[in-house]
Amino acid sequence: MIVLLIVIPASAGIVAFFVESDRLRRILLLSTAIVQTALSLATWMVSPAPALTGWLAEDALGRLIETLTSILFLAACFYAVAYLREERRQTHSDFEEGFLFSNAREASFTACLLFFLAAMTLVAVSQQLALLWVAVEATTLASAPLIYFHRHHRSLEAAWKYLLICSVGIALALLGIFFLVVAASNPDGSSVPLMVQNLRSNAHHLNAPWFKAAFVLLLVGFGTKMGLAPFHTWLPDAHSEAPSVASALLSGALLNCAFLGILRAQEISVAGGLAAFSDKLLLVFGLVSMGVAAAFISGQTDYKRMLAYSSVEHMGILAVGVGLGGAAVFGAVLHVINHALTKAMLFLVAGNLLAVYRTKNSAEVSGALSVLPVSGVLWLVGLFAITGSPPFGPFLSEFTILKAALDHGQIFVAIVYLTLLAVIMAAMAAPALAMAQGTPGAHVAALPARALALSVVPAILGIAVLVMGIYVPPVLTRALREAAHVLG
Amino acid sequence: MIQLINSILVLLVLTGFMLLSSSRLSACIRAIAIQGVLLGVLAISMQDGQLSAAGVLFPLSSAVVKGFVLPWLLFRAMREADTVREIEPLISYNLSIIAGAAALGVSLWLGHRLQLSPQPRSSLLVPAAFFTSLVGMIVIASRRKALTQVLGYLALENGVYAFGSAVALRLPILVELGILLDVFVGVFVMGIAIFHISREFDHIDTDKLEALADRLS
Amino acid sequence: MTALLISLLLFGAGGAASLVFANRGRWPTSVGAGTIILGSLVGIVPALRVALGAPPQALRIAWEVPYGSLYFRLDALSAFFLLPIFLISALAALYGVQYLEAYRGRKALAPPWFFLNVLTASMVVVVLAHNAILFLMAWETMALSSFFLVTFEDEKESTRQAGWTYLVASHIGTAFLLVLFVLLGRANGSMDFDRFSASAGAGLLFVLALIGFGTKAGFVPLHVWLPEAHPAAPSHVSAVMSAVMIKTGIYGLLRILTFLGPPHAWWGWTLCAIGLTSGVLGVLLALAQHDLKRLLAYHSVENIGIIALGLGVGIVALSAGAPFIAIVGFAGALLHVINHALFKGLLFLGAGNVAQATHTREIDHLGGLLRRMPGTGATFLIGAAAISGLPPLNGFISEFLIYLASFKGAASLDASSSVPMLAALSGLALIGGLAAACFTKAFGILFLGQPRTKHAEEAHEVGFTMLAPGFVLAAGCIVIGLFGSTVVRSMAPLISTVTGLSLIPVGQNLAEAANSVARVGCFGAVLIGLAVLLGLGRAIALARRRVSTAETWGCGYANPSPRMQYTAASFAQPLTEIFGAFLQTHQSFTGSDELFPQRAEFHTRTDDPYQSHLFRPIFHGISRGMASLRPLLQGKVQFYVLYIAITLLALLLWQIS
Amino acid sequence: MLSGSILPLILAAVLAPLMQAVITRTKSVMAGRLGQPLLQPYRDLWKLLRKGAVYSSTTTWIFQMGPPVGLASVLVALALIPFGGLPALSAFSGDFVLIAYLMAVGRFFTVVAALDTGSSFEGMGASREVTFSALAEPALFLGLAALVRQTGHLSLSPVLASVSTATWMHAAPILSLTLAGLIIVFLAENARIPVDDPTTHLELTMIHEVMVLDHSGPDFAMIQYGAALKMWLFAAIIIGVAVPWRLGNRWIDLGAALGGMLVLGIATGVIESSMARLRLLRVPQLLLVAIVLSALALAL
Repeated sequence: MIVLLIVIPASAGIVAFFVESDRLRRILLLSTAIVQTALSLATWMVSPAPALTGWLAEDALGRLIETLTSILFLAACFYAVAYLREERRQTHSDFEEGFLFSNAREASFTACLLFFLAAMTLVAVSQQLALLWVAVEATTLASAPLIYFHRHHRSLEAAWKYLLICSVGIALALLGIFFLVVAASNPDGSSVPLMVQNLRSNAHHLNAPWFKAAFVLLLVGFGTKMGLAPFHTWLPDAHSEAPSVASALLSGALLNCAFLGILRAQEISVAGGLAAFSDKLLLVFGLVSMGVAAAFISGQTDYKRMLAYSSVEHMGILAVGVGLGGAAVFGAVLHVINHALTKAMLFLVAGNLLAVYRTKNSAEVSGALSVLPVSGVLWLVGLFAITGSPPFGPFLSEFTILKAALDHGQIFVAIVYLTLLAVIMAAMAAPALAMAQGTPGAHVAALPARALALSVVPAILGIAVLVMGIYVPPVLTRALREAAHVLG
Repeated sequence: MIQLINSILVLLVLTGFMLLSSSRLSACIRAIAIQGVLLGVLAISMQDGQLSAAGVLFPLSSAVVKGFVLPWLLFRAMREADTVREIEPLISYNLSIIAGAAALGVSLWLGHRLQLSPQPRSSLLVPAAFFTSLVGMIVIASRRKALTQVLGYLALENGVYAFGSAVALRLPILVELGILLDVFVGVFVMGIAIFHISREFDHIDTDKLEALADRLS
Repeated sequence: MTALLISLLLFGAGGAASLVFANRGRWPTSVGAGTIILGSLVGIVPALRVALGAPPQALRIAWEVPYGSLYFRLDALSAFFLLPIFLISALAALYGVQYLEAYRGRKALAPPWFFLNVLTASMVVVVLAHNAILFLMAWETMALSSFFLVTFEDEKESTRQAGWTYLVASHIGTAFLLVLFVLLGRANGSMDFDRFSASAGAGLLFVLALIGFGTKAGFVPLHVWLPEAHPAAPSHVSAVMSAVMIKTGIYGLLRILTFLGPPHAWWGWTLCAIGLTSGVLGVLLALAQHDLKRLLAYHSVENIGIIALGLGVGIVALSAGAPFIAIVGFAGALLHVINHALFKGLLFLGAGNVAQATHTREIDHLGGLLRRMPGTGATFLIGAAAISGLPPLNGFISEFLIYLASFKGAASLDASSSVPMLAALSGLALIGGLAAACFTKAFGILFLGQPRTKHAEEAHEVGFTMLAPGFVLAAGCIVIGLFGSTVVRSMAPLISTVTGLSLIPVGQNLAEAANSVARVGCFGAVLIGLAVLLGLGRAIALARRRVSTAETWGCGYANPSPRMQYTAASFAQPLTEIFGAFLQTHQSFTGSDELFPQRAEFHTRTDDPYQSHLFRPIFHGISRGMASLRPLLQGKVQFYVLYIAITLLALLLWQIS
Repeated sequence: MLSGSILPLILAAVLAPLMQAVITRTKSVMAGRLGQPLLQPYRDLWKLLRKGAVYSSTTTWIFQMGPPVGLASVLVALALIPFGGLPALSAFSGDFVLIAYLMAVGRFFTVVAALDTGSSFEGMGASREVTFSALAEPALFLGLAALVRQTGHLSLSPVLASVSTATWMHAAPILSLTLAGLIIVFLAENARIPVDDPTTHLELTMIHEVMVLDHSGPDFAMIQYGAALKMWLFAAIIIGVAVPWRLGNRWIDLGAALGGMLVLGIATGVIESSMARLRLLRVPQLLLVAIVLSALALAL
């Protein structure tokens, strides 16, 4: 069953690459996404048997990430199909410099989407760290073409930076994994297999200096991919240049997968009683990321970059949450879900705004509420949700983390955390509100009859965000507790 | 045996310096190729005595890929981008050599701090591997040409791989292949990217790739 | 409790319905307004019963969010605050029906009705909530819904600016509340109010509550959002926000005080200081404004200051062990909550009438409206007299109680404890005088004399549904003014809930105070009677004599023109001059001082000194500091890799060595 | 409710104009003139009451509301003023607050009545009136607070009743400071020199008089009478403090109080004729002095 989760999208990707007719390919994409989602939901009913001698298995954490990924992917697909149709229609003249450009072949785009899904699923379900590494690297390679969908120099630059920086980071992560092998090897020199399970059970005689080095490398490596400052440098470029569907998947799904890499290391560190050390690092990078995000959000003129930096901020929040330990971990895992849903919705809405206003400069967008009522409302919902105000999901998770911080007496952390959240809220609200409200300028593109999905999909996500804010399903809570348990 | 290993590691370090010091891309690519071969040999020589089929087959294949396939790819990319040498890097060659020396120092310190237990065949192993990785990063951070940066990335990978082949003998073959595949695909994709870059900007200087930034508005 | 839930349900349904029927002509209006009025009528019954001493009711439902529970509790304190919420919301809804019609066609009318329902519901939940998560949710929903109401006319840049200020202010305030509630709940690990305990040091908690709730209530210097948001909002919304929404800040403060155990004296001192500054600065800034609604907004700051003074006096007395003073002080403060709701609602609705009839809020452009808008004028006069604390109206009753408490304190307490009392009573005196100055100005320039511009000349009275709420509120002002003693007596359960003193002594002390209030009421009645008699006397006397009309005596100048009338700016000038140090009024004079001067112009503008000298610099500083990081991302991928390398080495050096 | 004696009220109602006459008489004597007869104010009132009225075409019912309300408020307030050892008609804790605010009621309606005429002169006067009274209020209340703190009572009648020679013995500085503060308030509230010159003929320099320019006939009578009563009211409070002899015999006490009123009237006259009106800009400083004095009295 687990194998299916990976094989289906992968093979679908290969097929999609060769299918000529757009209709068939789109049907294939949608059906794959539906099947994938159905399967991953099924894993909640019957937990699947481990495959490949236990290399592939679903623990609570993996299942959460995997399901979240497939659901977001499903949403993204419905949006993407509509989006691709739109793309067919309009001529591609660049918003900023006005030159004409073409798009990549839709076939390869679709294929890469599917490979991307396969890779991310593999990340979520692989218990073998080296395999997990391979999967993460695979996500990079699969998603780079998505960023370079619009064939012009900016997107190329973004793709190049993404490739290079992430590859460097991932290489370091691999070094970290090797260090982990050394750190975990038994006193007699024989090393334990790189399975999370074994590593955790053998954690009691970890070699501390080696493990610390390993953790540092893994943190830097996967942190690069996850977008922790100061390794986040690829993130704003990639998110602002990629088509919004891709941005949504990058922010909503990919970052979580990278985060999973760090969580695996954290599991081991907790099991090895080295939590004090790893928590400190996570806290530092979490707060730094929030700070950097605050710095670059304030005065940010490009609203897609603004959303990208907000992703950096929320990755920071996740790191802080895990670093705090205890109830905060629960909050962090909950925040993974909330952030993914909210941010995905925001990027999809941003895509709609971009299509109508044909600019990424928030100063040139106004009156979205009157031009695109649904998207405008969702944009505001997203703004309030992502800045952590009730009654939306992120409030609950961020509050939980804050509560834990204060309960553990981490006053300094709590103060910095709240201050940065306030600053970011103030900085995001000004441009975002100005975009939604006011009267639309004259340059607004004449509205073509836009596909329903383009506003329905984000609307559904928005509703989900609201629901997560006023009702957390007990089954989910249980899964979250289970997942949080292994992380201390 | 130990002499062999040590000398391989020394050669690895030297190729690192070669990569840092030479301005001609062909020379750099060759340096990477040599590293690839060296790593293959290293991997085999590490498993003293008991040679298994897999234990030989895999290092050989990796040596082939790293020593010949990738260099060939890179040479093609070089020709397509018709560029032969890295002109004015961000920091001068002397400076990058000094940086390399510093990197060597750091690596030695690290090797001193992180003792392998039980003592591996060579105490040079950790420093050499780490040094190679650092060289890779220095190259990426100090050169302008996209191609050179790919070379840097390869050096980084080589360093990691050197360490891996030393300590992680028991890594399952599947994983090793996966890693190898990743490196290969990585370079392949980057090659494509370089092709696009050269077509877009009709050269591969990355300082044209600075449109995206958060400049003060 | 069920009744309250029903009313909540009604609000929710009404809000939803008004969206559903958005494009069905007048449906959203009638549905939205109808549910608010109906819900308020349903809800006010249990509130009244509990406020008058019926036992508290509670309802707790499990809720699937972390630390959350749907825990509602209706005790005397909640009930007391529910009364104005329901009353004002209902009246504002009635008013809004016609007020918003002016926008039909230009703007969608469904959203404001949706948000007004949400706002009402959230205010009700705020005062009922007995669980921190529930409270915070309602609190923030309240802020968001009111934000959307404030930015109803979002096509105006100023309105959007005001909205942003309001949003940020309330968000920052909420941040303090988050910390406050977490600390309160830390000891028992539950977020239910009844499990709270002041384990983390009552002083700190008090300060957090003071800042967090003070931002909503509008304590100086946290008031800066108020004079922006209230003028920007539609008038019935301004009425709701100013009359009841900001009071939820007072409610929160009182609620927290009940968790903190016996209060320290310095809390009272702090509140007195805040009350004094808020009161005096509020009224001074009001005096300097030329925009009617901005003026009223600053008066909200002033009245919040008066409430704070009362609370401060009460707390000082509590900690000094003087029950009578404490009880009367709290009674004064809490009664002022209701009174301010009445007359400030009245005044904002009146301002709305003026704005709609004349399309301007500039006081100096108006004049002579009393002839054109008699109903509005009369009610506005009553409101003005009430807010100036004049007998026989309600404003005087609450201020009288605070005076009584502080005089008692000045007479009986030891030297140090009597200082805040003296500060309170002299402050109240000054505030009263200045408020009278401000409202003689507002009423006089608006409604009396002759129209200064066409705006005022072409004004005509608004429709009945926009007048009726004003009449109701004015009646309320008079009734409380005359029969205040009954009200004061009935406040015993409330006061004992707030002060934690037992009901019997509270009742006795209140009765004692109520006697004085009763005398005040009687004399108020006598005053009215006597004035009427004298008026009649004069009428009879003049009936048989020559009564002629003539031009106003211009001291010899034959034909005065409206432009020669005294303006609001010049009326307020002596006071703004005297207190110039606090106001920083910008003056601009264009013209010549030659022998035969040509056309000259003189303008004054008074911005909020805290906005311009405290908060704006802070925010600019922050954003400048943030901008200084930007050069780090100049787009060179080499640098980016370098960051990774350096960080990695630094971490290794830090962790491994 | 009506516990006390009605005599103070009657005395005030009857004698208030006389006090003004005393002041004017003193001034003219000081100026070396014979001066008008002491009953002149009564004659003036009577004359005004019999006249018709002229109303400005600008004005509304507000204008006509001013005088009755103003007079009524003073009359009601006088019911709370004790005199010469006699308790006021009614007394309850906090009654002095009501007194002060009744004065405010009178002022409020006089001011809006002035604004109702739309005359810039009356607007000017109104503006000055509210300005100075806003500053006089704190001085008054601090003065009252000082008395309250001294005597421990919360109602004017017992407060003044308990100010005795003994009190003066041990609290002379406090009482004299308070008295000084109250006298300044007295002068300011009643529009006397050095704050305002009731007999000036230049509207630009007036405060109180200019507000009532447009009132005529019975209205003006009410205003004049109200002014006289208001003066009596403040004087009575001052005398209550300044004349502490309580010999038990109510007639002697009354006589003493009346004597005090006479002295105060003459003193006012002397002040008025011996010094000039302050520049309007200086008036606030005078009132601040009053505040400081009362505050000092409290600090002692």
